[in-house]
Amino acid sequence: MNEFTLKSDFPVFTKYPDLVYLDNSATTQKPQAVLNAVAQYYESENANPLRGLYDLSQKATEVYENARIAVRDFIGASDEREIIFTRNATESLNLIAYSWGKANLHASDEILVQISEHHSNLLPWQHLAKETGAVLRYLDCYKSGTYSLQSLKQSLTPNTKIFAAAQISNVFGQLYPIKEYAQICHNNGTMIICDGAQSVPHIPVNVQDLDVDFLAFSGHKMLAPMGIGVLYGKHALLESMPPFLTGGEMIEYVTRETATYAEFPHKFEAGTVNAGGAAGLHAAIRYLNALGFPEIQRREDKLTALAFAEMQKIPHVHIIGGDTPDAHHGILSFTVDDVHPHDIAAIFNADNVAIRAGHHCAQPLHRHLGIPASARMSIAFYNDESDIEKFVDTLKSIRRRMGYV
Amino acid sequence: MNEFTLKSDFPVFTKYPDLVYLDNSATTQKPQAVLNAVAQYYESENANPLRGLYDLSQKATEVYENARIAVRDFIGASDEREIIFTRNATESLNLIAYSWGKANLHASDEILVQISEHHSNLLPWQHLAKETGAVLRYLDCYKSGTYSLQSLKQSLTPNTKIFAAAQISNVFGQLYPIKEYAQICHNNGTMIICDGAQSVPHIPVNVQDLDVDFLAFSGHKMLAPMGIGVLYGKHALLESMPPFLTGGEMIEYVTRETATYAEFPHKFEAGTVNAGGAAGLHAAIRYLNALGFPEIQRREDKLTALAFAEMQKIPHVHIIGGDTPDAHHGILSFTVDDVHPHDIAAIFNADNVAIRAGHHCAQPLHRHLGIPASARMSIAFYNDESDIEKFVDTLKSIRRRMGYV
Amino acid sequence: MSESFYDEVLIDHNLHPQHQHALPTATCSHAGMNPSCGDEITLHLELHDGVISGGSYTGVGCAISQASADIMLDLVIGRTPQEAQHLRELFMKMIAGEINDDELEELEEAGALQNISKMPARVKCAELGWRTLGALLDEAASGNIT
Amino acid sequence: MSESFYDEVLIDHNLHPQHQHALPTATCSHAGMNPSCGDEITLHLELHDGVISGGSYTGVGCAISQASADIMLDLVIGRTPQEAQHLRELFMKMIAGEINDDELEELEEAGALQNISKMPARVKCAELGWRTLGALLDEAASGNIT
Ligand SMILES: Cc1ncc(COP(=O)(O)O)c(C=O)c1O
Ligand SMILES: Cc1ncc(COP(=O)(O)O)c(C=O)c1O
Repeated sequence: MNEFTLKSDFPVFTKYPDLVYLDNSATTQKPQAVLNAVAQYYESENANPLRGLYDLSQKATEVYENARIAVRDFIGASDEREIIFTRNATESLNLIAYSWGKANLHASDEILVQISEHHSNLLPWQHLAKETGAVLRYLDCYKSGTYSLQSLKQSLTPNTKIFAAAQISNVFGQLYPIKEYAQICHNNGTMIICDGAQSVPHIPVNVQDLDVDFLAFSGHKMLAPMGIGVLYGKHALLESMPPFLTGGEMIEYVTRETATYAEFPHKFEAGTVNAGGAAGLHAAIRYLNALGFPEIQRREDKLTALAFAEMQKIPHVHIIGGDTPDAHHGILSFTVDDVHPHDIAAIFNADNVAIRAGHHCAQPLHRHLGIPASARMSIAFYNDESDIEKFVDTLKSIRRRMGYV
Repeated sequence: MNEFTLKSDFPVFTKYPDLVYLDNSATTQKPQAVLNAVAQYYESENANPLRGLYDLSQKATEVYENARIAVRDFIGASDEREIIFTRNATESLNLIAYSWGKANLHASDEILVQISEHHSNLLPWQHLAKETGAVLRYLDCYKSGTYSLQSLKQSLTPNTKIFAAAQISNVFGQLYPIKEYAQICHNNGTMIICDGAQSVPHIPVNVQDLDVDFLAFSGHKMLAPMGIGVLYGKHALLESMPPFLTGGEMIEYVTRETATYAEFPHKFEAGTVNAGGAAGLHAAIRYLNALGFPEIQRREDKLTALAFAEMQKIPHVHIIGGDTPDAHHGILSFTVDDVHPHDIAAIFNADNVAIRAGHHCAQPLHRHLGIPASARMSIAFYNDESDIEKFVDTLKSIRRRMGYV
Repeated sequence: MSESFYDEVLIDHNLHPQHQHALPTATCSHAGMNPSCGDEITLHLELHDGVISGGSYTGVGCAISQASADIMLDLVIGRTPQEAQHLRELFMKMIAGEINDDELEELEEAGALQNISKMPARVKCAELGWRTLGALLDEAASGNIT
Repeated sequence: MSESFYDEVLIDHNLHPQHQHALPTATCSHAGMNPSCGDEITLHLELHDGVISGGSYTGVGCAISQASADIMLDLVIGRTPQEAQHLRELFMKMIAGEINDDELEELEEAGALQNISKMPARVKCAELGWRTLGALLDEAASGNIT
């Protein structure tokens, strides 16, 4: 595949040829193929699915359930019923906390969370701990963004019911050894909840190989439209869990006093489902599969290495986390001496380079690292070398433009 | 406006010229203008909103917040912060139950619900009652689908904290006097929660005039894409309520132990929001406003009256609910003697007419009425007289085709 | 789906079911239901000397569930439980679209339901009688007769 | 936004703030913060005989919040609380895009922040000092000096 043609798949770059979009960890742009799939759904397959008593509704049901099968294969699950469609990773994680958590957690139980977690994989546990009287503990990381397996083992107690960890940190870009984590947790009788929001779009993920109990991720970070996310859960767990949201489409029998619920996954998908979003997610998976993770990773790794090497040369610029490019998986958070990250982002914006600044929904991590905020550039496979060059040019100019010599 | 041109606004009818779509209460078809607005968002305005540190993100934020303002105006709210975007009406209603409900309901409190409610405005209260020890009571309706204001007054006790009622029933099509309900409830210190899923798309709704405490509805039933819904709540209520889902985008400060939350509405919109869906909902509102409710109602009322009159003439066909067409607001549920509703729907489908059959997510109502299930045809303004004629032709043939003379 | 779905066989079994009645001589019964449709069927069998010597069903449901149960009873009365289970497997195979012509012939009138697989929402209606039969025979075999 | 945003005035006030220091002679102080940015400013004023006779700020934040606070103190020191509140109102008017040329002149160097309204995410940074000033003067007026 030609190194520089992928941007033409993404209408936003036709509209803004000068845009350097390096905020891919926040959300990705969407290829024409995904927009077409959504339009096609509404033009020729739209009805309320799951009530398929006429052809159009049957089509809608097929679109929706085929997307479920595509997700199953994409993350290597054995059973499509283990795939629950949600709104985003945040809702997926809250679903676990509200459903599994409230039913299974008790006072004196413990929840362990990596300190580098995104608020979406931290606040639901903080909230659950408050509600149940459980204790929330943190696993602290090194400045490099890594954790010691030894300290994970030591932090697990007989009361630790949940360990929540992202597979790739949205600040460091560090990839964590989820498979080893899972082994350690399961030996201790602890459930492992994996936040795949930053990993599923960028590396091949296989839930059976990782042996995680739950995996959460968002469609919009992997080329799909906003409003569709995924929760994978192991069969036996989903089967045992009470429903979360209640309403239409998730019941068997309802009487005045009580109700029995449909089987999973429908038990967890209350109300009219987002079949249009599922169609978009399916098309996104098709796009990613067609390109293939070897190629995706080759492109992203190459650009990461290029940016990393250039950034290291610039005085007063400090990359957060690992000191080799392969520790970053396309995510490079950084600070510039004496310049506030919001000012950094504003100057980048003046040069048409979109990056993010702030705490990246990881305030406890920033406090742990002793920095109030940081700037972050994040790469997708459709970025190219000229994007990195423009990014580096602006980065070099920042301190001068803020009046420093 | 020409009586027969609106279908050309909807690509699905170009694709299937013979389709008679009469399942509009389940979900509507989407006009080109809505599909275009969604595509335009992803082509030229897409980024993660609410973190607007660069132009594209600023654009996304504007799209999202302008949609909020459009919804505010559409339902006559005074403050756009009273508009919370959810996934659908079901999630909106669950949000109230989980947030306001768990914080304010206690054992011996009472929740009153119309027996005709959709499961989505019934199960969250059943669930909340179980969780808090509150008592769930029902207001029973007449066969006509109406309720007595007197019996509402008598059913309210000093302990009744919540009254939950749809403005238009999805089975009867009956319009309930929500404004009077609200007065009666407020005189009793009871909160009124209005399910507007079937009313907001079809009649002008003004929350200040109705004086409801909460209003829930879904975008997909009013021309918008799936995956976007609305919860309106009164300022003072939203301000006092704890968050529901927790995670990114809804916080102020997060420490290891605790968190402070953003102001409403953001407090209730955890995780990356559905700006693409909001763009679609905004375009749907623009379309409805351009056509105007007087015209929408004129068309829908006329078709309802036509269908009602013809159905009344057919032996063995029984319309459920009111015995005049103006009691139905485009929703005509019915039974055919000796023919199961699922068989009715299948025969309609053979004739390319999409209608629904079953319990319409209202099992307790069907039990109250003493019928196991029913068939339902439901009208939107883009239907035309020929749709009704085809519907009536098939309806006339049903018993013959099932072997009855 | 095409209208031909409600063909003569189906309509006839629905209008004039042979086996829809109580069965005072039944040795075992089992209730099956289909929540999405509201179909409810109770199957009654008379098992004597290893043979299904009589059978009936009671309950409510759509034409498909009723006719399918009636056709099924036509087929299995007079057979051994093993033969009935074999027919049940063939029926499921047919619905899954994996049946060959010889097998289809064994199913006789039940073959009228072959096209139901095009209407997935109704598959459970067609299967209800057969699923109930399977459960009942399994129970009977394990001695848990109710 | 265009780069001109970080113009000489802003950069100069950010690099060489006149008023960023402690103020032992302060008669009142107030802390303001901007959660979305992490900006935190504490404003210290010396109020004597109905005049703001001195002032300073401490804290951390982006160039916009820091420079804006510094420019503000240049403007309000030597004025009465009423005059300061009037200037605060003008500043808010400017940010809202509703200011006329005469009013803009009154704001002197603070006019450099006029274009911030094009970058809504940063508006709160520019306003932080002024909002804190407003709150502090309100408190002082009501006698709740802290
Ligand atoms: C009256 C009523 N309330 C609530 C709902 C639930 O809407 P949704 O499925 O979009 O959440 C529906 C439609 O299904 C409805 O008709
Ligand atoms: C690591 C991580 N987890 C969770 C999330 C939350 O995803 P969403 O906002 O789509 O729910 C994000 C992104 O914002 C993330 O980077």
